[in-house]
Amino acid sequence: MAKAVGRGIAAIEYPTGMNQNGDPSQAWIKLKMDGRVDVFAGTVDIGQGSKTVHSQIVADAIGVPMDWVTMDTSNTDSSAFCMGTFASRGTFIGGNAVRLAAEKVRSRILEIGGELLEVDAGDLEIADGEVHVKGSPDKKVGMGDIAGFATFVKGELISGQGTALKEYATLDPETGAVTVPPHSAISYAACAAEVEVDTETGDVRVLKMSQVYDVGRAINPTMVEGQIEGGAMQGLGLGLLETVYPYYPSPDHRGSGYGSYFVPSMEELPELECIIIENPSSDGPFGAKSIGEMANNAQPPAIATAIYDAVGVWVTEMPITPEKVLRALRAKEEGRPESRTDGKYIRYDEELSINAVASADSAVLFAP
Amino acid sequence: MKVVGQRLPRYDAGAHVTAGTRYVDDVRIPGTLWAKALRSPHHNAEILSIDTSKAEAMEGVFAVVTHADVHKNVHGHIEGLGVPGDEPLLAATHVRYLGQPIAAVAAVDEATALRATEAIEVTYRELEPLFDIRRAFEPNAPQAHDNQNWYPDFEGQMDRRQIRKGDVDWAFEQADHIVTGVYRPYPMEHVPMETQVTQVVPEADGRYTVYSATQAMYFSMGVVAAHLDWPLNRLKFIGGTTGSGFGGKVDTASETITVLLAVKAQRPVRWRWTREEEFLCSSTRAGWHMEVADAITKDGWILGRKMLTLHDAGAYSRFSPYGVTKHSFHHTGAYTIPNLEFNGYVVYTNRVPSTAMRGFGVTSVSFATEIHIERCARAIGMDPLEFRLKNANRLGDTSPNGVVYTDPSTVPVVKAIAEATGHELPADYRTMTAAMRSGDDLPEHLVGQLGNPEDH
Amino acid sequence: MSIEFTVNGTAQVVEAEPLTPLLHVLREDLSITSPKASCQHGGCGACTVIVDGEARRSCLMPVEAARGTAIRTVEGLAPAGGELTPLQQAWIHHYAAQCGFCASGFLMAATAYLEQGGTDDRDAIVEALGGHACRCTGYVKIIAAVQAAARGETFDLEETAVGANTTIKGVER
Amino acid sequence: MFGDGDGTLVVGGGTIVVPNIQLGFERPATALMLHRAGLGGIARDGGRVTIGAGTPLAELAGLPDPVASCVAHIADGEVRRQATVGGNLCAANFEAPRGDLQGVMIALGAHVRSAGKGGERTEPVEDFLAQRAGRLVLDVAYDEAPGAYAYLDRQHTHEYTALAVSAVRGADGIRLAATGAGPHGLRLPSAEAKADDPEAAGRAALADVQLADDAVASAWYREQTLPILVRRALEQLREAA
Repeated sequence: MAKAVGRGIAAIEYPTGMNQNGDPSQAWIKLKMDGRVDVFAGTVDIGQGSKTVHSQIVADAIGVPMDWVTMDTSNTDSSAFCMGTFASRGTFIGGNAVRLAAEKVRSRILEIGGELLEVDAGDLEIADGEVHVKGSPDKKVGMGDIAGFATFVKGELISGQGTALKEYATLDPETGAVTVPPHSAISYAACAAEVEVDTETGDVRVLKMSQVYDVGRAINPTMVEGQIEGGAMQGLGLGLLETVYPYYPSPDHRGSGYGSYFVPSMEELPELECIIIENPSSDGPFGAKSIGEMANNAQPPAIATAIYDAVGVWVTEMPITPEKVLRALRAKEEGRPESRTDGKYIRYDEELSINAVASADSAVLFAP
Repeated sequence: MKVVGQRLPRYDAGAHVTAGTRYVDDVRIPGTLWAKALRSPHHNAEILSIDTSKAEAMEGVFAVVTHADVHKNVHGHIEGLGVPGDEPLLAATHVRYLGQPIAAVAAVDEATALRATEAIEVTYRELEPLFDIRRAFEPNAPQAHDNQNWYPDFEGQMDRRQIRKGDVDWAFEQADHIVTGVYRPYPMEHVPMETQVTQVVPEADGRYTVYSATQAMYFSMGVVAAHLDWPLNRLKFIGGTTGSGFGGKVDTASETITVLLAVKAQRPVRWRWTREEEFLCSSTRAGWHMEVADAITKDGWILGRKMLTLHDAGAYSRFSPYGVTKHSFHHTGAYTIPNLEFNGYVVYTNRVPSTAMRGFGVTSVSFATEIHIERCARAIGMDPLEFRLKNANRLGDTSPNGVVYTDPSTVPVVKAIAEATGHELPADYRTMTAAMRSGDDLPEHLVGQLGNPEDH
Repeated sequence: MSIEFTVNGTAQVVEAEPLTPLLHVLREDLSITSPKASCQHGGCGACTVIVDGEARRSCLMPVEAARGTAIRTVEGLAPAGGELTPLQQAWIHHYAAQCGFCASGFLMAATAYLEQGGTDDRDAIVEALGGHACRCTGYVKIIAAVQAAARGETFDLEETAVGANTTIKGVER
Repeated sequence: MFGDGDGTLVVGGGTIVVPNIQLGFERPATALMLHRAGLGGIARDGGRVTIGAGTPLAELAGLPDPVASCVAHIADGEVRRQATVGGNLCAANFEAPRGDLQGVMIALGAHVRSAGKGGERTEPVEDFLAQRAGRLVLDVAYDEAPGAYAYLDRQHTHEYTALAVSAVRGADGIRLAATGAGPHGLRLPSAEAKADDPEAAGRAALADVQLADDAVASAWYREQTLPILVRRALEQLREAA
């Protein structure tokens, strides 16, 4: 049984927010009369943790303890509009919406606090749910007093709303050039994968993945790790295991269950090393960039390269099943070169390549 | 205490570990009916007739719906972004993929609902299916879609997504080598732990409460309202908590049909897809065919790239034009390539429509171009990490569509991965930053083509 | 057919066809919703409950086979409003649930593992839980949580664990 | 006990039947549930091992190879505590090979005792598999012998092997059998004839099988890897001696 090991590295980038923008998220916040904070947003928590992240953003943006914040994302009657949880936009776009709403609430709290303390609102700050004069922590008023005063004396609901919206990017159909940036901050990542290949069966095991992520600012580092680790396993599944059409493009032999569709399990979990880099974005909440989607993009090419490093064959269809590795190894044994040099051209994958598209203007489509 | 940056527990962790988190399927409303769909047994066929009378007459069946019950049967989910609708909610004249819903039933229990769908009689005329995106453009290719086999409406006028930047012919002439390769990710399934599920309750005031596992409550509410031609305040979506989605639950695949059944039955209705339906009938990550040709110099500069992408949309557009556009915007990956020619096609086949999935449009390009970069570096005998650092995007460079990069991190992440793996880099690469290129000067022919003013 | 068993110590009598999955009876007849109807063919473990001390897929078990047994679910792990079990606490502290849909099945399988003397040995945990699918976490934190509970660790539930093998650093621009 | 068996669904642990009923694939008018039929248990008498049809797969974990290695890779512990030996022996392929124990028991030279039309019958596993319709497995028995198990292992959450080869050194020589190389477990007589030469045996095995594409592997891939698994099983058997 022959085993070969190899390592491959890949680097990727990924945009935050919906392609071409024009995708708002809105939020509104109200204070209860004891100063507790109710946040209403339409963002869906699909497991990534937006309820937690948004609560953290609001807590700091106003200046209250985390457990003062209630996130209500439960329904479309009370919550404001949110385009949705996709396009890696939850923390960034949704987070900016709750931040903007919280900043308005904070401003109003300071104004009323100024009235009560008889000082200019600009001389006040909020920490741990109390408004106090800068430099004089004893000269203070609790947010419960402020909210109660607003409710019962001034006859006012302290509230704020925020909308995060980037302008829709119009695009030139001929060149693809855009009028404004079509996304928010771009996140970056790199992955190094180490694999072991069974040269007789083509079976590939990932032994270790080291991963570097620039997330701008990790609002909750444990959640960022959760995205990185979960993404790593989805990337491993993409790279090695998963497809609904095992004989793609043929539709034959689709698997209808877990016995015939390979969902990665604990058993193939490799050693994982995570490095989070904080290179703050200029316009994300507290400098954050997105992390969600990019987390499964770097692993497949890193694994493909590691396989090449191990056994000297490129498999450029994914998932890289044992069968594909074995076919490539057989071709190599038969003496087929990995590429063909033709003048200054170095051509790979000729047997896979179509002659572009067989339409009338195929030459226009692809003539490298 | 500041909480941003703190490792705080999840807001919902206590509920998760005590079964306190209530997912859509955990909502219990007395008298709720079960829904099931009749799905196409063919990949591609004309529908000649649909007869629901036997199903409607069955004991325990409260509602059967078909296309005739839908006010606006064809509604595009991103019509607002200029992508016209082309998919019926319930098939009317054709089925274009195996598993496409044709009719749905609400009945007292799951078994009765299933038997009722089997009692619906549909006659078909089978058509030859198309599965291979590479064959779609052939003059005698089977017709996969109602119109031509590829999407014609980019910006309302183009049958492909184009990027044109710089002078790609100059780059290919100038190059020492041109490296070509082909990359083909296959379609895959999201496999959210919670399958598609919706419960709808007709309320006494004429409104409908929709318990939905959607990833996008307002978006899905808009889709339902558009199909039914209802004002938004006739609907109340309850959601915000799902058993994961990874992009597949943006499709609003179960909500509208469940509402239709609840309207007709005037009873609460629940539709929970089986795992088999998820695997066989729910949307997938797309299959892709990508051809890349890079014009490179012998000292490791990428002067230009030509790329052709075919995207397997399956039977209908859904979000595919959006995905190919995003793909085109990022087809240079984490690098700056000054001269570009990109053509991307959304191609129809008779398979389940593909949709967004984690990394939509970019996972494919990352796979293709990172392997391709590796091949380019190895072709000229250069360290692949040095090759990446040399061509990394920098502050002030521009993206394929002309956007100036403001906070690029290719250099920091590549240097960090080199350090993590003990990969030695030469001194002039170690001193690189997101602002500074390498110690060696930018070659004459790239001056003015890369956007970093510090370099020239 | 009338079938009796106990669920979390409470006697239950249900009327059901004998081949009905126990999962269906728990969820639909008894409104015990912690076991999830996810794949319903034994492939994912989201429906796992403890039957007479052993972890079982409730979607595969005919309710007739549960006659006379003692069934436990997540609802019975901690008394209502009472203290969470060390495993539940570890799940929170180690951030082992993201969307949470797989948590019930994992918790019951891990509870059975620990009650049968399971240790913090990683391979043994993988052997016990390897058939359970989680699509969010990548399993790292699930294994960490079971290990912590096996070691009898207690937790400050105001914060989560510092991730293993993780570093955070700034960047020069 | 149940007439001739026609039209009656036999339920062992229910791991295959219960989901099929849920999905409407099967709607049995009558079913026979064996969980309290007293068919469980493993008896060892001298070198003779008799396994009741109702025995959960989990209880086979302590038996020597090829049984233990095979059982360790059928689904997971929870499923193995529910699924029975009888059910596994009768399992038909669905999208992927099922019945991982079929090849194992053939290699062990096991005999199946079954009830059904014509009364009780005891026959080699391969004969039973060829004509199993309408029959109820009572038990399976074999003489203990050194064995080995080689398989394609693609780990995932609901794991069954795509292809596996069992080798057993019995009283009359080496027996080889495969799971995943045909509609059910198959004996590999051509390979057995060359068992002294593992490489040659591997090539010869291809004459004994009916390879097909399915969801987990293609016929081509099985053709490439069957000889390797035969060789590996024989090498393991040699090392075990």
